[in-house]
Amino acid sequence: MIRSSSSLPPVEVSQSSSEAIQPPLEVFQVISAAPLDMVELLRRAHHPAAGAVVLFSGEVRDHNKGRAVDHLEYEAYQPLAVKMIHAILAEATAKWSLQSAIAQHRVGRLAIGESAVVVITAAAHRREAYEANRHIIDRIKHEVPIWKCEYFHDGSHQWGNNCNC
Amino acid sequence: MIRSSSSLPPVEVSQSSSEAIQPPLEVFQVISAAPLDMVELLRRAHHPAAGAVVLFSGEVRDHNKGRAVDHLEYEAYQPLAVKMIHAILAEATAKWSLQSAIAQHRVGRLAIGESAVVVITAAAHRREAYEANRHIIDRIKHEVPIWKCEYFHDGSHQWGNNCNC
Amino acid sequence: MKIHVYATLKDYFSSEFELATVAHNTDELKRHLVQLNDQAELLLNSCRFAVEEGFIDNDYKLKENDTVIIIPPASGG
Amino acid sequence: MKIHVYATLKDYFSSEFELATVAHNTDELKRHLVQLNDQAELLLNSCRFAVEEGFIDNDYKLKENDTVIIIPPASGG
Repeated sequence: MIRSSSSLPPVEVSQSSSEAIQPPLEVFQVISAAPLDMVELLRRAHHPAAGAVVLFSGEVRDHNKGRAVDHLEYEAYQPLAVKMIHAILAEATAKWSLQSAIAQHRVGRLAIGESAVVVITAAAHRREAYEANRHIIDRIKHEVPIWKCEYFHDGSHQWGNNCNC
Repeated sequence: MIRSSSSLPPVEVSQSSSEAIQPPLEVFQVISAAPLDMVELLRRAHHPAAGAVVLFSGEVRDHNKGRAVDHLEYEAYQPLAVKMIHAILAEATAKWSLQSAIAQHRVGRLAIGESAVVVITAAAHRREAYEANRHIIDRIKHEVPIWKCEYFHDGSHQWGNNCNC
Repeated sequence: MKIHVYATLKDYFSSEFELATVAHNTDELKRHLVQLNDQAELLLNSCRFAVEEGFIDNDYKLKENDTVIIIPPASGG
Repeated sequence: MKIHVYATLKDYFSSEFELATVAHNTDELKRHLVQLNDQAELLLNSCRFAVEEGFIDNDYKLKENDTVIIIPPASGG
Protein backbone atom coordinates (compact mmCIF):
# COMPACT_ATOMS: atom_id res chain seq x y z
CA MET A 1 0.00 0.00 0.00
CA ILE A 2 1.02 3.60 -0.49
CA ARG A 3 1.35 5.39 2.77
CA SER A 4 0.97 9.07 3.40
CA SER A 5 4.16 10.67 2.14
CA SER A 6 5.11 11.83 5.59
CA SER A 7 3.27 9.40 7.86
CA LEU A 8 1.77 12.46 9.55
CA PRO A 9 -1.61 12.50 11.22
CA PRO A 10 -4.04 14.87 9.51
CA VAL A 11 -3.51 18.52 10.44
CA GLU A 12 -5.97 19.76 13.01
CA VAL A 13 -6.04 23.51 13.43
CA SER A 14 -6.58 24.30 17.08
CA GLN A 15 -9.24 26.90 17.78
CA SER A 16 -8.83 26.68 21.53
CA SER A 17 -6.73 29.82 22.07
CA SER A 18 -8.63 33.07 21.79
CA GLU A 19 -5.57 34.54 20.08
CA ALA A 20 -5.36 31.72 17.53
CA ILE A 21 -5.55 33.10 14.03
CA GLN A 22 -5.93 30.83 11.02
CA PRO A 23 -2.27 31.04 10.07
CA PRO A 24 -1.31 31.86 6.51
CA LEU A 25 1.12 29.05 5.73
CA GLU A 26 4.09 30.41 3.82
CA VAL A 27 4.49 28.53 0.57
CA PHE A 28 7.77 29.02 -1.23
CA GLN A 29 10.84 27.08 -2.26
CA VAL A 30 11.71 25.01 0.84
CA ILE A 31 14.67 23.32 -0.89
CA SER A 32 17.11 25.72 -2.47
CA ALA A 33 20.46 25.59 -4.20
CA ALA A 34 20.94 29.32 -3.69
CA PRO A 35 22.29 30.75 -0.41
CA LEU A 36 19.63 31.27 2.25
CA ASP A 37 18.57 34.90 2.58
CA MET A 38 17.96 35.30 6.32
CA VAL A 39 16.90 38.91 6.06
CA GLU A 40 14.21 38.05 3.52
CA LEU A 41 13.14 35.01 5.55
CA LEU A 42 12.88 37.09 8.74
CA ARG A 43 10.85 39.66 6.84
CA ARG A 44 8.45 36.94 5.69
CA ALA A 45 8.12 35.54 9.21
CA HIS A 46 7.13 38.92 10.57
CA HIS A 47 3.56 39.19 11.87
CA PRO A 48 1.89 42.00 13.86
CA ALA A 49 0.33 39.51 16.28
CA ALA A 50 3.62 37.72 16.94
CA GLY A 51 5.54 38.77 20.05
CA ALA A 52 8.26 36.17 19.67
CA VAL A 53 10.30 35.15 16.66
CA VAL A 54 12.86 32.34 16.87
CA LEU A 55 15.31 31.65 14.06
CA PHE A 56 17.51 28.56 13.88
CA SER A 57 20.39 28.36 11.45
CA GLY A 58 22.35 25.13 10.99
CA GLU A 59 25.78 26.12 9.74
CA VAL A 60 28.75 24.25 8.32
CA ARG A 61 31.41 23.74 10.99
CA ASP A 62 35.11 23.69 10.18
CA HIS A 63 35.63 20.49 12.19
CA ASN A 64 33.55 17.40 12.87
CA LYS A 65 34.65 14.70 15.29
CA GLY A 66 38.20 16.02 15.20
CA ARG A 67 38.55 16.05 11.41
CA ALA A 68 39.07 19.27 9.42
CA VAL A 69 36.14 19.80 7.05
CA ASP A 70 36.80 21.38 3.66
CA HIS A 71 33.19 21.68 2.47
CA LEU A 72 29.86 19.85 2.49
CA GLU A 73 27.42 18.71 -0.10
CA TYR A 74 23.73 18.19 0.57
CA GLU A 75 21.51 16.02 -1.57
CA ALA A 76 17.74 15.73 -1.35
CA TYR A 77 15.05 13.57 -2.86
CA GLN A 78 13.17 16.72 -3.59
CA PRO A 79 9.60 15.65 -4.47
CA LEU A 80 9.20 13.93 -1.11
CA ALA A 81 11.39 16.31 0.91
CA VAL A 82 9.35 19.33 -0.12
CA LYS A 83 6.03 17.63 0.70
CA MET A 84 7.33 16.46 4.08
CA ILE A 85 8.70 19.85 5.11
CA HIS A 86 5.40 21.51 4.23
CA ALA A 87 3.53 18.89 6.26
CA ILE A 88 5.86 19.35 9.27
CA LEU A 89 5.39 23.14 9.12
CA ALA A 90 1.61 22.81 8.84
CA GLU A 91 1.43 20.43 11.78
CA ALA A 92 3.62 22.66 13.98
CA THR A 93 1.64 25.75 12.96
CA ALA A 94 -1.57 24.10 14.15
CA LYS A 95 -0.11 22.56 17.31
CA TRP A 96 1.54 25.75 18.61
CA SER A 97 -0.85 28.30 17.02
CA LEU A 98 2.05 29.86 15.14
CA GLN A 99 1.67 33.09 13.22
CA SER A 100 4.32 31.90 10.80
CA ALA A 101 6.51 28.88 10.23
CA ILE A 102 9.26 28.88 7.62
CA ALA A 103 11.91 26.32 6.76
CA GLN A 104 14.40 26.33 3.97
CA HIS A 105 17.17 23.78 3.30
CA ARG A 106 20.13 24.15 0.98
CA VAL A 107 21.27 21.49 -1.45
CA GLY A 108 24.53 21.32 -3.37
CA ARG A 109 27.96 22.45 -2.27
CA LEU A 110 28.31 24.53 0.93
CA ALA A 111 31.40 26.25 2.29
CA ILE A 112 32.38 26.50 5.97
CA GLY A 113 30.14 28.97 7.79
CA GLU A 114 27.32 28.84 5.27
CA SER A 115 23.85 28.12 6.52
CA ALA A 116 22.52 24.71 5.44
CA VAL A 117 19.06 25.06 6.95
CA VAL A 118 16.99 27.83 8.47
CA VAL A 119 13.83 27.44 10.52
CA ILE A 120 11.84 30.49 11.66
CA THR A 121 8.81 30.39 13.92
CA ALA A 122 6.68 33.31 15.08
CA ALA A 123 4.12 33.08 17.87
CA ALA A 124 2.34 35.32 20.33
CA HIS A 125 4.65 34.16 23.14
CA ARG A 126 8.16 32.84 23.22
CA ARG A 127 7.57 29.37 24.70
CA GLU A 128 5.60 28.34 21.62
CA ALA A 129 8.10 29.89 19.22
CA TYR A 130 11.04 28.02 20.82
CA GLU A 131 9.29 24.67 21.17
CA ALA A 132 7.88 24.68 17.65
CA ASN A 133 11.22 25.73 16.20
CA ARG A 134 13.11 22.89 17.83
CA HIS A 135 10.41 20.37 16.93
CA ILE A 136 10.56 21.40 13.28
CA ILE A 137 14.34 21.17 12.93
CA ASP A 138 14.45 17.84 14.79
CA ARG A 139 11.86 16.34 12.44
CA ILE A 140 13.51 17.76 9.34
CA LYS A 141 16.81 16.23 10.41
CA HIS A 142 15.39 12.85 11.34
CA GLU A 143 12.64 12.26 8.79
CA VAL A 144 13.16 14.25 5.63
CA PRO A 145 15.21 12.66 2.80
CA ILE A 146 18.08 15.14 2.79
CA TRP A 147 21.62 13.90 3.20
CA LYS A 148 24.94 15.47 3.97
CA CYS A 149 28.30 14.45 2.54
CA GLU A 150 31.37 15.78 4.30
CA TYR A 151 34.52 16.41 2.30
CA PHE A 152 37.58 16.49 4.54
CA HIS A 153 40.88 18.29 4.12
CA ASP A 154 42.60 14.91 3.57
CA GLY A 155 40.58 14.39 0.38
CA SER A 156 38.24 11.71 1.76
CA HIS A 157 34.50 12.07 1.99
CA GLN A 158 31.78 10.57 4.14
CA TRP A 159 28.02 10.46 3.87
CA GLY A 160 26.81 11.52 7.25
CA ASN A 161 24.45 9.96 9.66
CA ASN A 162 25.79 12.47 12.10
CA CYS A 163 24.45 15.91 12.31
CA ASN A 164 26.62 18.93 11.91
CA CYS A 165 24.60 20.90 14.40
CA MET B 1 26.27 45.65 52.45
CA ILE B 2 26.65 46.04 48.72
CA ARG B 3 25.81 42.88 46.93
CA SER B 4 27.11 41.73 43.59
CA SER B 5 25.26 43.77 41.01
CA SER B 6 23.57 40.75 39.55
CA SER B 7 23.64 38.28 42.46
CA LEU B 8 25.39 35.90 40.08
CA PRO B 9 27.82 33.23 41.15
CA PRO B 10 31.32 33.81 39.80
CA VAL B 11 31.73 32.78 36.18
CA GLU B 12 33.48 29.44 35.78
CA VAL B 13 34.61 28.65 32.28
CA SER B 14 34.13 24.96 31.65
CA GLN B 15 37.10 23.17 30.11
CA SER B 16 35.40 19.79 30.09
CA SER B 17 34.41 19.64 26.43
CA SER B 18 37.21 18.90 24.02
CA GLU B 19 35.61 21.32 21.60
CA ALA B 20 35.34 24.09 24.19
CA ILE B 21 37.11 27.18 23.01
CA GLN B 22 37.73 30.13 25.29
CA PRO B 23 34.87 32.16 23.90
CA PRO B 24 35.50 35.74 22.82
CA LEU B 25 32.71 37.54 24.64
CA GLU B 26 31.20 40.14 22.38
CA VAL B 27 31.34 43.53 24.03
CA PHE B 28 29.20 46.23 22.51
CA GLN B 29 26.19 48.37 23.31
CA VAL B 30 23.72 45.96 24.92
CA ILE B 31 21.17 48.72 25.53
CA SER B 32 20.33 50.73 22.46
CA ALA B 33 17.91 53.47 21.47
CA ALA B 34 18.52 52.75 17.79
CA PRO B 35 16.67 49.96 15.94
CA LEU B 36 18.29 46.56 16.33
CA ASP B 37 20.29 45.52 13.28
CA MET B 38 19.69 41.76 13.07
CA VAL B 39 21.89 41.29 10.03
CA GLU B 40 24.83 42.89 11.79
CA LEU B 41 24.11 40.95 14.98
CA LEU B 42 23.91 37.64 13.08
CA ARG B 43 27.19 38.51 11.38
CA ARG B 44 28.81 39.11 14.77
CA ALA B 45 27.45 35.83 16.14
CA HIS B 46 28.96 33.88 13.27
CA HIS B 47 31.75 31.48 14.22
CA PRO B 48 33.47 28.78 12.11
CA ALA B 49 33.23 26.25 14.96
CA ALA B 50 29.52 26.88 15.52
CA GLY B 51 27.13 24.47 13.84
CA ALA B 52 24.00 25.99 15.37
CA VAL B 53 22.89 29.58 15.66
CA VAL B 54 19.65 30.51 17.44
CA LEU B 55 18.20 34.01 17.30
CA PHE B 56 15.33 35.20 19.47
CA SER B 57 13.55 38.44 18.71
CA GLY B 58 10.94 39.86 21.08
CA GLU B 59 8.63 42.02 19.00
CA VAL B 60 5.89 44.53 19.77
CA ARG B 61 2.47 42.92 19.31
CA ASP B 62 -0.55 44.87 18.11
CA HIS B 63 -2.71 43.47 20.93
CA ASN B 64 -2.09 42.50 24.54
CA LYS B 65 -4.75 40.87 26.68
CA GLY B 66 -7.44 41.95 24.23
CA ARG B 67 -6.45 45.63 24.12
CA ALA B 68 -5.21 47.32 20.95
CA VAL B 69 -1.65 48.56 21.47
CA ASP B 70 -0.55 51.79 19.80
CA HIS B 71 3.13 51.71 20.74
CA LEU B 72 5.48 50.81 23.59
CA GLU B 73 8.15 52.57 25.52
CA TYR B 74 11.02 50.81 27.24
CA GLU B 75 13.00 52.32 30.07
CA ALA B 76 16.17 50.94 31.62
CA TYR B 77 18.36 51.72 34.58
CA GLN B 78 21.27 51.46 32.26
CA PRO B 79 24.38 51.25 34.49
CA LEU B 80 23.04 48.15 36.22
CA ALA B 81 21.17 46.70 33.21
CA VAL B 82 24.32 46.69 31.09
CA LYS B 83 26.40 45.02 33.80
CA MET B 84 23.74 42.38 34.43
CA ILE B 85 23.27 41.51 30.75
CA HIS B 86 27.02 41.08 30.33
CA ALA B 87 27.12 38.83 33.40
CA ILE B 88 24.20 36.72 32.13
CA LEU B 89 25.90 36.32 28.74
CA ALA B 90 29.22 35.39 30.33
CA GLU B 91 27.62 32.82 32.59
CA ALA B 92 25.65 31.23 29.73
CA THR B 93 28.75 31.22 27.51
CA ALA B 94 30.63 29.24 30.12
CA LYS B 95 27.78 26.89 31.04
CA TRP B 96 26.90 25.90 27.46
CA SER B 97 30.39 26.34 25.89
CA LEU B 98 28.98 28.88 23.46
CA GLN B 99 31.01 30.23 20.58
CA SER B 100 29.10 33.49 20.84
CA ALA B 101 26.39 35.05 22.94
CA ILE B 102 24.85 38.38 22.05
CA ALA B 103 21.98 40.33 23.55
CA GLN B 104 20.73 43.76 22.74
CA HIS B 105 17.68 45.54 24.20
CA ARG B 106 15.96 48.62 22.86
CA VAL B 107 14.94 51.58 25.00
CA GLY B 108 12.65 54.46 24.08
CA ARG B 109 9.60 54.40 21.84
CA LEU B 110 8.89 51.31 19.74
CA ALA B 111 6.25 50.84 17.05
CA ILE B 112 4.22 47.66 16.44
CA GLY B 113 6.37 44.97 14.86
CA GLU B 114 9.67 46.44 15.98
CA SER B 115 12.10 44.22 17.82
CA ALA B 116 12.54 45.17 21.49
CA VAL B 117 15.18 42.60 22.32
CA VAL B 118 17.39 40.21 20.40
CA VAL B 119 19.36 37.29 21.81
CA ILE B 120 21.72 35.26 19.61
CA THR B 121 23.59 32.16 20.69
CA ALA B 122 26.02 30.09 18.66
CA ALA B 123 27.26 26.66 19.71
CA ALA B 124 28.73 23.54 18.18
CA HIS B 125 25.36 21.77 18.45
CA ARG B 126 21.79 22.95 18.50
CA ARG B 127 20.70 21.73 21.93
CA GLU B 128 23.15 24.10 23.61
CA ALA B 129 22.25 27.00 21.34
CA TYR B 130 18.51 26.65 22.07
CA GLU B 131 18.86 26.10 25.82
CA ALA B 132 21.29 28.95 26.33
CA ASN B 133 19.18 31.30 24.23
CA ARG B 134 16.03 30.67 26.23
CA HIS B 135 17.91 30.89 29.53
CA ILE B 136 19.37 34.26 28.56
CA ILE B 137 16.07 35.84 27.50
CA ASP B 138 14.25 34.47 30.58
CA ARG B 139 16.86 36.01 32.88
CA ILE B 140 16.91 39.32 31.03
CA LYS B 141 13.13 39.52 31.34
CA HIS B 142 12.99 38.55 35.00
CA GLU B 143 16.09 40.12 36.51
CA VAL B 144 17.35 43.06 34.52
CA PRO B 145 16.00 46.56 35.33
CA ILE B 146 14.27 47.22 32.02
CA TRP B 147 10.59 48.13 32.00
CA LYS B 148 7.91 48.27 29.36
CA CYS B 149 5.10 50.83 29.21
CA GLU B 150 2.21 50.02 26.89
CA TYR B 151 0.31 52.87 25.26
CA PHE B 152 -3.12 51.74 24.11
CA HIS B 153 -5.33 53.01 21.32
CA ASP B 154 -7.73 54.42 23.92
CA GLY B 155 -5.03 56.84 25.14
CA SER B 156 -4.31 55.06 28.43
CA HIS B 157 -0.96 53.59 29.36
CA GLN B 158 0.22 50.85 31.67
CA TRP B 159 3.60 49.90 33.05
CA GLY B 160 3.88 46.21 32.41
CA ASN B 161 4.63 43.35 34.64
CA ASN B 162 3.41 41.23 31.79
CA CYS B 163 5.65 40.26 29.03
CA ASN B 164 4.84 40.98 25.43
CA CYS B 165 6.44 37.78 24.26
CA MET C 1 19.96 62.38 49.62
CA LYS C 2 18.97 61.97 45.96
CA ILE C 3 16.32 59.49 44.88
CA HIS C 4 15.91 58.22 41.32
CA VAL C 5 12.84 56.15 40.49
CA TYR C 6 11.94 54.23 37.37
CA ALA C 7 8.98 52.90 35.41
CA THR C 8 5.71 52.56 37.33
CA LEU C 9 7.24 54.31 40.38
CA LYS C 10 7.03 57.50 38.30
CA ASP C 11 3.23 57.24 38.65
CA TYR C 12 3.82 57.91 42.40
CA PHE C 13 6.96 60.08 42.62
CA SER C 14 9.02 62.45 40.50
CA SER C 15 11.61 60.55 38.56
CA GLU C 16 14.41 62.38 40.43
CA PHE C 17 14.06 64.23 43.68
CA GLU C 18 15.90 65.24 46.84
CA LEU C 19 14.82 63.67 50.13
CA ALA C 20 15.05 66.31 52.88
CA THR C 21 15.53 63.84 55.72
CA VAL C 22 18.39 61.36 55.69
CA ALA C 23 17.38 57.71 55.69
CA HIS C 24 20.05 55.47 57.20
CA ASN C 25 18.98 52.26 55.50
CA THR C 26 16.46 51.06 52.93
CA ASP C 27 13.72 50.27 55.48
CA GLU C 28 13.92 53.81 56.81
CA LEU C 29 13.92 55.13 53.24
CA LYS C 30 10.78 53.13 52.45
CA ARG C 31 9.01 54.66 55.49
CA HIS C 32 9.92 58.18 54.34
CA LEU C 33 8.65 57.45 50.85
CA VAL C 34 5.36 56.01 52.11
CA GLN C 35 4.90 59.26 54.07
CA LEU C 36 5.27 61.12 50.77
CA ASN C 37 2.75 58.85 49.01
CA ASP C 38 1.08 56.03 50.91
CA GLN C 39 -0.41 54.63 47.69
CA ALA C 40 3.08 53.42 46.79
CA GLU C 41 3.51 51.18 49.85
CA LEU C 42 2.69 47.85 48.21
CA LEU C 43 4.82 48.63 45.18
CA LEU C 44 7.79 49.77 47.30
CA ASN C 45 7.76 46.44 49.11
CA SER C 46 8.48 44.66 45.84
CA CYS C 47 11.22 47.08 44.75
CA ARG C 48 14.96 46.62 44.88
CA PHE C 49 17.34 49.39 45.92
CA ALA C 50 20.71 50.25 44.45
CA VAL C 51 23.48 52.81 44.74
CA GLU C 52 25.97 53.47 41.98
CA GLU C 53 28.03 50.41 42.93
CA GLY C 54 25.14 47.97 42.72
CA PHE C 55 22.21 46.52 44.60
CA ILE C 56 22.04 47.16 48.35
CA ASP C 57 20.07 45.55 51.13
CA ASN C 58 18.95 46.94 54.46
CA ASP C 59 22.40 46.35 56.00
CA TYR C 60 23.92 48.97 53.74
CA LYS C 61 24.42 52.28 55.62
CA LEU C 62 23.05 55.07 53.47
CA LYS C 63 24.97 58.34 53.56
CA GLU C 64 23.67 61.85 53.09
CA ASN C 65 25.23 62.30 49.65
CA ASP C 66 24.17 58.91 48.29
CA THR C 67 21.98 58.67 45.22
CA VAL C 68 19.54 55.83 45.75
CA ILE C 69 18.05 54.08 42.73
CA ILE C 70 14.69 52.43 43.31
CA ILE C 71 14.03 49.57 40.95
CA PRO C 72 10.53 48.17 40.47
CA PRO C 73 10.10 44.50 39.53
CA ALA C 74 11.38 43.68 36.03
CA SER C 75 8.87 43.36 33.24
CA GLY C 76 9.05 39.61 33.67
CA GLY C 77 7.19 37.19 31.46
CA MET D 1 12.01 -1.28 -13.52
CA LYS D 2 13.99 1.87 -12.81
CA ILE D 3 15.89 2.32 -9.56
CA HIS D 4 17.06 5.69 -8.20
CA VAL D 5 19.36 5.72 -5.18
CA TYR D 6 20.60 8.59 -3.06
CA ALA D 7 23.44 9.62 -0.78
CA THR D 8 25.56 6.80 0.65
CA LEU D 9 23.75 4.24 -1.54
CA LYS D 10 25.66 5.77 -4.46
CA ASP D 11 28.82 4.26 -2.92
CA TYR D 12 27.23 0.84 -3.76
CA PHE D 13 25.09 1.40 -6.87
CA SER D 14 24.77 3.78 -9.79
CA SER D 15 22.52 6.67 -8.89
CA GLU D 16 20.00 5.57 -11.56
CA PHE D 17 19.82 2.18 -13.20
CA GLU D 18 17.46 -0.29 -14.79
CA LEU D 19 16.79 -3.58 -12.96
CA ALA D 20 16.51 -6.39 -15.54
CA THR D 21 14.31 -8.62 -13.40
CA VAL D 22 11.00 -7.40 -12.04
CA ALA D 23 10.70 -7.30 -8.27
CA HIS D 24 7.09 -7.61 -7.10
CA ASN D 25 7.58 -6.00 -3.71
CA THR D 26 10.29 -4.25 -1.72
CA ASP D 27 11.58 -7.42 -0.03
CA GLU D 28 12.10 -9.02 -3.44
CA LEU D 29 13.74 -5.81 -4.67
CA LYS D 30 16.12 -5.86 -1.72
CA ARG D 31 17.14 -9.44 -2.55
CA HIS D 32 17.87 -8.47 -6.15
CA LEU D 33 19.95 -5.51 -5.03
CA VAL D 34 21.95 -7.62 -2.57
CA GLN D 35 22.74 -9.97 -5.46
CA LEU D 36 24.14 -6.95 -7.32
CA ASN D 37 26.24 -5.85 -4.32
CA ASP D 38 26.15 -7.87 -1.12
CA GLN D 39 28.11 -5.15 0.72
CA ALA D 40 24.93 -3.05 0.67
CA GLU D 41 22.78 -5.53 2.60
CA LEU D 42 23.01 -3.89 6.02
CA LEU D 43 22.40 -0.44 4.58
CA LEU D 44 19.43 -1.60 2.48
CA ASN D 45 17.76 -2.95 5.61
CA SER D 46 17.66 0.56 7.06
CA CYS D 47 16.40 2.23 3.86
CA ARG D 48 12.90 3.34 2.99
CA PHE D 49 11.35 2.81 -0.43
CA ALA D 50 9.17 5.17 -2.38
CA VAL D 51 7.45 5.52 -5.72
CA GLU D 52 6.41 8.83 -7.19
CA GLU D 53 3.26 8.94 -5.04
CA GLY D 54 5.08 8.49 -1.74
CA PHE D 55 6.57 5.94 0.61
CA ILE D 56 5.64 2.30 0.05
CA ASP D 57 5.91 -0.77 2.23
CA ASN D 58 6.22 -4.42 1.30
CA ASP D 59 2.46 -4.70 0.65
CA TYR D 60 2.74 -2.37 -2.35
CA LYS D 61 2.73 -4.36 -5.60
CA LEU D 62 5.59 -3.09 -7.75
CA LYS D 63 4.95 -2.94 -11.49
CA GLU D 64 7.42 -3.31 -14.33
CA ASN D 65 7.33 0.37 -15.29
CA ASP D 66 7.63 1.70 -11.73
CA THR D 67 10.52 3.92 -10.73
CA VAL D 68 11.55 2.96 -7.22
CA ILE D 69 13.33 5.52 -5.07
CA ILE D 70 15.56 4.06 -2.36
CA ILE D 71 16.02 6.40 0.57
CA PRO D 72 18.81 5.89 3.09
CA PRO D 73 18.33 7.02 6.69
CA ALA D 74 18.10 10.82 7.05
CA SER D 75 21.18 12.69 8.20
CA GLY D 76 19.69 12.71 11.70
CA GLY D 77 21.31 14.41 14.65
